[in-house]
Amino acid sequence: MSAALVMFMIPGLALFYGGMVRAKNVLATVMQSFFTIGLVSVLWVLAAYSLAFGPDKGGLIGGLDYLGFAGVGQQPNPDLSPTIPHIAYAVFQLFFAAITPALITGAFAERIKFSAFALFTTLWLFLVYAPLAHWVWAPGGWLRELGALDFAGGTVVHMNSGFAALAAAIVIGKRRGFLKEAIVPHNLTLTILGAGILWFGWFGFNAGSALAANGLAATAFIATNTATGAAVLGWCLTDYMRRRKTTTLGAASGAVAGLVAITPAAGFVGPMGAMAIGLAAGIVCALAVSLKFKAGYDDALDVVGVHAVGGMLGALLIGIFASTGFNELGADGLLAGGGLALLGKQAVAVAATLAFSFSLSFALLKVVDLVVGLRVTEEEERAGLDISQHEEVGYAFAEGGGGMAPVPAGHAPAERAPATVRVPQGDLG
Amino acid sequence: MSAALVMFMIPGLALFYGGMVRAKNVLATVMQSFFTIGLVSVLWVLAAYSLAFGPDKGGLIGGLDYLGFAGVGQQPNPDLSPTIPHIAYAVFQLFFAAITPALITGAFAERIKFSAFALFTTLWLFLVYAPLAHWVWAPGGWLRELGALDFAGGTVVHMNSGFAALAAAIVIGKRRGFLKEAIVPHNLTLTILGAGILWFGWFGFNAGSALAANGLAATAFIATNTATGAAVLGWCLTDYMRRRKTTTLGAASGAVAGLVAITPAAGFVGPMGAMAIGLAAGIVCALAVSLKFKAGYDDALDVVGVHAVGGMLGALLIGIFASTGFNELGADGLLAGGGLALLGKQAVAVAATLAFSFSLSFALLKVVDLVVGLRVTEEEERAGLDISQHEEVGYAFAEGGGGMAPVPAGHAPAERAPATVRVPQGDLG
Amino acid sequence: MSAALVMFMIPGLALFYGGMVRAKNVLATVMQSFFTIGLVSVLWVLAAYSLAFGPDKGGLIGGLDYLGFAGVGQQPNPDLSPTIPHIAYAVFQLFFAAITPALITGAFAERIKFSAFALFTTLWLFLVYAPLAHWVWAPGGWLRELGALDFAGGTVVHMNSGFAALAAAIVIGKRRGFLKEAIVPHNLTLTILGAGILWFGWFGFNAGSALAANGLAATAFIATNTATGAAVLGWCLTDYMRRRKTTTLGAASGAVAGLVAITPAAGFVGPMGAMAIGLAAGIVCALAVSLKFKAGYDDALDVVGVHAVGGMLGALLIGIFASTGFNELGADGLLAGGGLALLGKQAVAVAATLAFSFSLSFALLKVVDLVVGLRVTEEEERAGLDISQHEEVGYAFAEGGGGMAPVPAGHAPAERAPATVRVPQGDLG
Amino acid sequence: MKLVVAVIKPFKLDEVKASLEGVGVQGLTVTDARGFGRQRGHTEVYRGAEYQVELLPKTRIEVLADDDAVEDIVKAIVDGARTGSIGDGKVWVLSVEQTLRIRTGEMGGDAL
Amino acid sequence: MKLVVAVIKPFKLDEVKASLEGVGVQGLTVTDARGFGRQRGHTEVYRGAEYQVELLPKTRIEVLADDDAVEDIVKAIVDGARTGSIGDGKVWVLSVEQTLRIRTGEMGGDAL
Amino acid sequence: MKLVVAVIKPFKLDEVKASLEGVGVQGLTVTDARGFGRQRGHTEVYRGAEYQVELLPKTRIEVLADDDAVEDIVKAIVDGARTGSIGDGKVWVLSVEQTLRIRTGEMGGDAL
Ligand SMILES: Nc1ncnc2c1ncn2[C@@H]1O[C@H](COP(=O)(O)OP(=O)(O)O)[C@@H](O)[C@H]1O
Ligand SMILES: Nc1ncnc2c1ncn2[C@@H]1O[C@H](COP(=O)(O)OP(=O)(O)O)[C@@H](O)[C@H]1O
Ligand SMILES: Nc1ncnc2c1ncn2[C@@H]1O[C@H](COP(=O)(O)OP(=O)(O)O)[C@@H](O)[C@H]1O
Repeated sequence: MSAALVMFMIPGLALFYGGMVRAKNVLATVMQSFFTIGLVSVLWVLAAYSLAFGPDKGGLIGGLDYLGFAGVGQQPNPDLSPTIPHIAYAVFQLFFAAITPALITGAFAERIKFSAFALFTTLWLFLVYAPLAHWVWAPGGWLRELGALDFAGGTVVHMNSGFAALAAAIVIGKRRGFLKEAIVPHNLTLTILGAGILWFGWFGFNAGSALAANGLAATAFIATNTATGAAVLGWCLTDYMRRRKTTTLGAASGAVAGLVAITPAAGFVGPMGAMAIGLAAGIVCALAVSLKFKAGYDDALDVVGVHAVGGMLGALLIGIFASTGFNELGADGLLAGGGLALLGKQAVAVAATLAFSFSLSFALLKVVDLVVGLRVTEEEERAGLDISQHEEVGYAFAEGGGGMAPVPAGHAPAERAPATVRVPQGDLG
Repeated sequence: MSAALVMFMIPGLALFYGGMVRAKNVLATVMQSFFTIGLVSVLWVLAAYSLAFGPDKGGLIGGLDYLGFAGVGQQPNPDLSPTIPHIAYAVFQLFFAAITPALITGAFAERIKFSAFALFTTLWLFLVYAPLAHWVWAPGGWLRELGALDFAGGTVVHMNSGFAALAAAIVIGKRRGFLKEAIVPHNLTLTILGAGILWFGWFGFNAGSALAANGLAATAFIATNTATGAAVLGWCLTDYMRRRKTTTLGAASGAVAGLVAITPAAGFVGPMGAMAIGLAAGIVCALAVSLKFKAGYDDALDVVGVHAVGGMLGALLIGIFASTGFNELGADGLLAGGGLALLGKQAVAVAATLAFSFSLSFALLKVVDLVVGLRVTEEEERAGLDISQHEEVGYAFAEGGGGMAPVPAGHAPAERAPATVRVPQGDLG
Repeated sequence: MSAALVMFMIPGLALFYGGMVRAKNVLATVMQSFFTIGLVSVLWVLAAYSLAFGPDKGGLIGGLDYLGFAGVGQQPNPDLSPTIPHIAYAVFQLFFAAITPALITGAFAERIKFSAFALFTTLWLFLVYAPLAHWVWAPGGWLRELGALDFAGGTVVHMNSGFAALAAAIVIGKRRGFLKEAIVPHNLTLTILGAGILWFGWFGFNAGSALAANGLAATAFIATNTATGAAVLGWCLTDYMRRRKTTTLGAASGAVAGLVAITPAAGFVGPMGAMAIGLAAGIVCALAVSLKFKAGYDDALDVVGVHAVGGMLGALLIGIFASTGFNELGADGLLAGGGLALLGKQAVAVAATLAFSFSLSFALLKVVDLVVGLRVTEEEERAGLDISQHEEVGYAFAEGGGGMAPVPAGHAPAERAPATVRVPQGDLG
Repeated sequence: MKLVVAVIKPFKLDEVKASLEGVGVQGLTVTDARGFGRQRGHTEVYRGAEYQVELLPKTRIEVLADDDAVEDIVKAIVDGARTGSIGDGKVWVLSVEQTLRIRTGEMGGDAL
Repeated sequence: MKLVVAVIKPFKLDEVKASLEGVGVQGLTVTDARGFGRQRGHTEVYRGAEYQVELLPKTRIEVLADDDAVEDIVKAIVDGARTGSIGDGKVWVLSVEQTLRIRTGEMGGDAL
Repeated sequence: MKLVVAVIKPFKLDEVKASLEGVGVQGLTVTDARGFGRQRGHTEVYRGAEYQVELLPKTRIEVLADDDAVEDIVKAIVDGARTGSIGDGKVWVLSVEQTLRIRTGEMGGDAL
């Protein structure tokens, strides 16, 4: 059922993001995460899984043997999943592949065309995610052979999405009013709920990566939870230092930062190491999210500050706190007397991910911009993406009363057809 | 834990439906799903389980041996659940029995009396659900003996609720303003979240129906997810064809349509078959929901268009895509060289369900209408069911300030007792 | 995965509570539950687990052997968790320790300082929760030795939080406007969703307490669900008796009351006994929540009426309905021919919990009041805790338009800096 | 130039709007309001505690109009808003000293 | 016929309503508003970014009244709404040319 | 004493507020509104059914002002609110008979 938990993270992410945007963009934001589950669920089966986990081709990419899940059966696969059915492994991996591009959507939120998002996500899955997943997790993948550790996806999922997000924020440009207007979250209760669902689902993400309900899973579980708790405290502490107040958004953000940072380390560190990693993540990410104001890129929902930074932090700290005492398949970090060797390998993995993900994502975004155009018009942005991209509104509390008969799609609306559905968001000026 | 996942689907359904109604009816709509869990949880233990799964009586109904779960113990039951405790099977089935009537509530939403809903649900569980469940799943049930396939409840759950919904929409009549006023969803974020929870819980529904965490469960899992993803794309595609826009509600609806269509097929088809079923479901259901405008019945939340149509589609497509290659307990459909035999049996199951469920539900609704009256008054409908049926309001954002001391229930309110709780919905005209 | 389910209950609780407060306090209320997960996740690992479950010291408290989870490994612990890894047991217990103080927050909601809440929760975890958990669950704990039964935490979790809540309501005093103004729930859909999540997660709470997925877990599962369903009906019935209407909040509250009451009994009673316990809980708690109006303490979200009363009820009814027929490790209650012996032991447990929890909590609150002050100022209370404690607003639906550049924290805001973020709640008068 | 203000039952908004268009009105501004008057409120109940609610949802409409159009407009509003039951609301007319269309700067009658 | 308009602090609404009923007012219309004035706003912080909020929640009240009742009504509003701290709000009076009760068509004073 | 009322596009609120402060305005009251006029609405689609929405979100501003400040204020509003595209909204001016500051009881110009 771990796979189900990971799947559930994506609606959680949808809420986490949806609560942070303005009311006029809530549906478009939620839609981007939700649609991604559907899109990736299909593309993964068709070809992406094969590219990522098919028989190795030169350490760089997988072969096409598993197109359409051909040969992905109910028996364990000795190389990929000795302990569980091959198909169970493939579906577990599916949701990792689905949440990663969904994470990126936080960077270009509130201004991207739906068509551009859909095209970008498709290309990115094949050209960026699949290869990187192969490098890190597939037998023969060069980073895996190198000996870099990534328990549950710190590189493939978080750094990868975080660096792609940086590219996205730069290429698509700032939201209208960024640094001028008050662009604030419209419904933080959704964000807290989303964070809660992510925390819940992440147990499937990390503990599930043990690929068995055993002691290692329990170790990963406690590491995950401890880091997350510590990160909540870390972020709240940072907020408190600045204005003598904690914030709800800070607590929710801290939880995610902790989950991100512990992802690569979960199965390799103990509770106290996890606590250190989490605390560091909470503090560092709380400071990192302010970078965008100085650097001047508009990473709308702080994917860079949380996922890129948190992911790097976690990957590197493995080099310090990892110990074979917790997982003999792991390695010993600095504190466990393993010296700097592991730290070095981790650094290579980070650098490779940064270079590959950022540059290729950057290029893809440019291409998409040329093909369909990334950005909505000024009028559409002001009206909000819900109306302009989906012809829906997020909230209609007022009794509109009256209105017109719904016209079966395509037909011309009746001659005089007043309607007073409340459109509380934006303006169509 | 599969049972827990299925239980969780019902609050998910509550949100899925609750977001689609007008703000003045949100609580009443959510309440109908939530209350159903409670009601069925009690009735199932008392007698309904026994009627459905008690020792067969002439292929039509179960005996009364299991009243009050007497004899439903911790040991597996060779006939019903060879692999899991009998009591675990009984509770798993409980939630199927609970979500089915909850699905129907979408048809008479925004205008039914709470008392009528509660009475109807009780009668329907005993007189419609229990027998049909017996026919299809109980040893000796005539449809099961016939050899019709229903992996996880396409007939018993979806067609059954869908056809009952059709009867309900016809008997109770249209909402005031239907086809005249703009009756639009008030909070689609709830609907998306609900769809996400349903998707999550459905893994328990379908994978759980394997009654073991084995390869078959994994097969059902991937089939479920692939069909759902394809259906999201299918519905979005249909929306796109019509107005060059996708919609959030379409994506959420597509997911549910796909889940419905794959339910009967999950354990019998492969990933590609599932993809075909899902894609078809997304497109067909997207078109089917517009039928009501032409046919002129007011199926408020499209239970017919999604569950009846999607359920039929899935049941019939089994006859095409099923293959014993995926489940030797299954059968071979057209493409697997099984000829039309299976398709025929499936058609019989569909026809039997339609005839039985529609006609009996129709009759029950007429009875309930005579006994307590189905429909609220015009004034109550305009004020909204939240106020008129439950004396509550869904949202109170405005600072009322001031007000009166709460009166312990029953007592007369103080003489002059101003209060300014915001009632943002409806009007008490 | 049971532990994950229990963790998920806490965000559920956050929503359950968050929907019941006024809009201006929604974030602060949600924050208190969410922050508690983080805080306890850290404190538990550091020391609280050791105090609760470390080697017994005189039946009263645990030793410090497990500080920092030292020695809490992947092997089962013969005394604590013969069937699962010790660390899995420790983390499962962690979430019980986290939800208990979170439950208390319902009593001082809408008026407590965040700092006071955080300090109180920390002290309470070490000085009240840890000892009581030791008494009841740890080998050598005096209540456990006495033979009092508590399957999943009726005393430690529910009575404990309930009596602490009573102390809190008394010490902190009434909310401004209590019994004068209309203080009503602002978003009951959140509350229903929260109740649904609690119901879902509680299966992990109760069934998980069997510490194995076996027949006993199934028994606890069905007992939990049956009691909850019956309690929903019980509360709705009580509402109906009073005003011929059911309420949504009543249904949600009934579910929680039933879950509370069955918690200590889940593994010791059968479906029919559970039904009786649940029905009683629904009715008794529905009446109990009105006590506060007569007694004149302001238990904002009825923690006393639901958790203290429901917990006591469940603990005592074990003495009546328990039977070794369902769990040979249990005992026989009155109806199973066990006489009054068990009932007596249960009464001792209740009395001990009441005395210990109430008095010590009372003292702690007085101390916290002296140190940091429990209560916000009148102006802060009127403005709402979201603004005054966290400088955030819960909802911003209106297009503020315009505004100022965000100032990197700490810097002085620009000279003339208009902003029109909507603050729909409260007033800063 | 006059300003006709009306407070009506929310569900009557479209009928009022339609009948106003019927007499040639080309624009109006609507705000959500709550009203207290002869119409009795209702009771809300939360966990057994009852609250009397006396402020009911209403919709407030403003229409700028030339003096000679006022009579028709008031009539149109009444036609659209009347249910005959208590709580139908009020209409009142204020005199406007100056009117202007922001987009063009047109004044007076041309601003409408 | 006059229209008395007041902008007050939201939590004062009931006191104002009560004191208006005290002077015989039988109806009023309320809208939620936001106000900017001498009263300083507050700061909101999201992920370390600070926003100055200058528009504060206010409640707007409209009361139609016969000319000779205006004085009492204004007094009643002040009595109910005053806290003495900045931000208590304003009251202003407009002259109404015509009033009508939609339900009955009654005009002028009878419309109230 | 006058009351200047304006209906503008919501996203223009801050510019209007700023330009009003520019001409010395020290306070104003804002309400959310919906407007119907020449500006065409938009279409919403739910499960294939289309709805024409003609009421668009607007923001309504009220400013009490001394008679001689009115001209500047109207100009300031136009400056802040104009986009030149249809739907920019209206400004109208009413005459106020009496003004009062609740906190102090100051009347007329002193009340602002
Ligand atoms: N004196 C008043 N001033 C302002 N608004 C009023 C006044 N009296 C009534 N109203 C508004 O008119 C609405 C209907 O008035 P009410 O007396 O309830 O019914 P009716 O107008 O049919 O007699 C009220 O809800 C309120 O919004
Ligand atoms: N010139 C004005 N025009 C319209 N409304 C105003 C004006 N000045 C103030 N207000 C309203 O009155 C409220 C209180 O005004 P403020 O100056 O803050 O306090 P006080 O009225 O106590 O001096 C403001 O929030 C605003 O809603
Ligand atoms: N006659 C009117 N009375 C009251 N408000 C009006 C009137 N006409 C227009 N408005 C308001 O002004 C807004 C803009 O008017 P519109 O005709 O759409 O554009 P423009 O003012 O640029 O011609 C409308 O949305 C409505 O709120």
